[in-house]
Amino acid sequence: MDKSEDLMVIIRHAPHNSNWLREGLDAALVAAAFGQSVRLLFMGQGALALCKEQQAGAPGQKATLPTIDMLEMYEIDQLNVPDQTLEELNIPLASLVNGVTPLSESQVKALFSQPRLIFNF
Amino acid sequence: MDKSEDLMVIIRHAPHNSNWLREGLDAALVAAAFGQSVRLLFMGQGALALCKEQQAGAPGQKATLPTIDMLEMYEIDQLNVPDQTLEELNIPLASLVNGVTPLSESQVKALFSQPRLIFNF
Amino acid sequence: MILHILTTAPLSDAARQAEQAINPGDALLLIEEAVSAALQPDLDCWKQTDYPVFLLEEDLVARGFANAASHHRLATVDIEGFVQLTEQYEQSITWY
Amino acid sequence: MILHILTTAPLSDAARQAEQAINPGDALLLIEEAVSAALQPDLDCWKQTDYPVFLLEEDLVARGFANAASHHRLATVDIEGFVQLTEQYEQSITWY
Amino acid sequence: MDYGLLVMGAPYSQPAPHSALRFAHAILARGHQLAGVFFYHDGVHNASSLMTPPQDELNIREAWKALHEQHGVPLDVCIAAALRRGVVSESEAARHGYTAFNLEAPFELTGLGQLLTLQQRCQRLITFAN
Amino acid sequence: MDYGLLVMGAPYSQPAPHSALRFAHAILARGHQLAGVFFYHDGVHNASSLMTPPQDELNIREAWKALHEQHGVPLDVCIAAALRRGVVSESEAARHGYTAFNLEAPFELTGLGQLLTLQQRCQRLITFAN
Repeated sequence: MDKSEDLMVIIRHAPHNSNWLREGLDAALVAAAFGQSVRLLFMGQGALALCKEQQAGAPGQKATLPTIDMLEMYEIDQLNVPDQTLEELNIPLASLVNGVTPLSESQVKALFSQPRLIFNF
Repeated sequence: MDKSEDLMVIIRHAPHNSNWLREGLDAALVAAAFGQSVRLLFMGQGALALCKEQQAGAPGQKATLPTIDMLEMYEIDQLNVPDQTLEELNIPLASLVNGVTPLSESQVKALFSQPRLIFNF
Repeated sequence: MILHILTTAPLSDAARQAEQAINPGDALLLIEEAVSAALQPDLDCWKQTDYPVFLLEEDLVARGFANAASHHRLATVDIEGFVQLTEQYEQSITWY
Repeated sequence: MILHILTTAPLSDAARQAEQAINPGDALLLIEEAVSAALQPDLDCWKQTDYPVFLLEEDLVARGFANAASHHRLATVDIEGFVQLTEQYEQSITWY
Repeated sequence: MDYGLLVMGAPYSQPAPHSALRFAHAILARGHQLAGVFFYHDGVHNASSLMTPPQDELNIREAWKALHEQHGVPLDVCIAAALRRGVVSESEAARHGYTAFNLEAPFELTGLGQLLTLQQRCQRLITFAN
Repeated sequence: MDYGLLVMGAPYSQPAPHSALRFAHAILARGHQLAGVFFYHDGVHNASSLMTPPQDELNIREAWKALHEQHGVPLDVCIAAALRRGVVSESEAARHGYTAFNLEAPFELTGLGQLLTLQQRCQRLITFAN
């Protein structure tokens, strides 16, 4: 948590429910492609985007996992989820993809006390 | 509560937040114009559509009150709000337009035990 | 008898409104975002016995909750079962 | 120092997420649907003293809650005041 | 049985039309009739002929159109909801002096009364909305 | 100060663009500059030239256009979000073999990178979304 990234993108929407998740991840990927360092914070329903068992949805609803897997290629390796979110959704960390770091309440607040750009999706 | 109307329209969205309120009321008005008897149930944020002090909103957001006032002309005189909604939103009945009947928990459930068409907006 | 179709998360406004409307003998079908209820076996809807509650299988699978649902022994229907429920219940209301 | 702009009702997911993010010294501005908080003087956000909370006047008036806000002595800003808040706080986050 | 569907969500942005499409195929597979689909609220965007998803994704307008072609399902779109959201037929375009339009057959602009008619013709009206 | 706005809601369906428009006029009234408006997610519908609200209602596309004409504010629309939702410029229409299009100047289709550029050029980026 020492290094402060240029940009934090907050993802709060679940897969298959809207385009928020996809369009939020797109913003993170484009910023990374522009050379910015990016941290992703998955809050609330957004944490469901990290469930490793998810698949494609109804006709026309693509899977999100391939995009999550692409993050590493773009050197986006800070994937955070508040402890509170894991608790509220009752999802064990083990059901999420690898490389997710859970954060305490004060660690989440600390992320918001550093001056940098934040996009909230 | 003895007479069962042909149609119940449930309004659950507040003014100025979406087109749900307006398009829900339109459905009620069209049904009435087609000769159906209509009951309106305002649940949750939908009850805010009945606040008598409301006005027009930001540019492009028209007031709802003129439509509420039109209901009577279409002989839609059953306007219900659950007690629970009034309590949760902390709005006194006196702050709503005239002619609203609050319903107890069991009266609300009873509305859903009569066979008739229901549109939920 | 009404089939209540819920499309939003368990603690949403729509979920609470559906609860105000549902009568014993009705049924509740959870689809789309609502299937996240599969992760929470302690929710009231799983504990009451007034009406049956079903999760839509295809939406569970898409979101990766199918194993959670079967682990908690929650009832599921597939899309054909959804159609069968609408055959069985004369009315349906979608809560969103 | 961040200006948090909330656009949804007090008990919504977005409202709870904003609460997780807000630090002492930040500010909270309630606009659009969020101004229904004016009806509920018992909400946590009105009782804490870590950060100032404002209601957007124009949205209060449109929804008919202006009298409730003034009755409960809640702080309001008009749209010019909203701009001033964005001048004062270097960053803003919109929660929706 | 005769079914009608009321679709009130925009494709890609909301799951409602995707669920509705899957449900439509399931009722037909069980031997029921689909008497019509009515698009209201943001659902009117399903009819847009300019909708251009990436090539590897399903075009949901085409999927509705196929349902019409294979099963004769009427696809009615609420005119008031559509105009407000920029979904316009050729005749409405002419009426408003536009050179372009983005709704064409088999989608039809129609009044809300059509929804009531559909409901009266069906034993079941199922709503898909978000 | 230089401001940028990110608008992610559809007009009439969501309050975000209405709030954004009011905010835009307020920053100009206080003597600030508006360096640009970026439309993303359902906000792309603000650019639709087929949007036809009832005659007694404000046409929000025209209101954005007036902001451009009076204050030179660039109106950028995310191309990926727009195409998926059926908002298409003349050149994109040609590329996809459409005869119609519904986005024209002063609105411009552009990549998401433009949002990052806008943010770097501004001291304040304010988001309006629902």
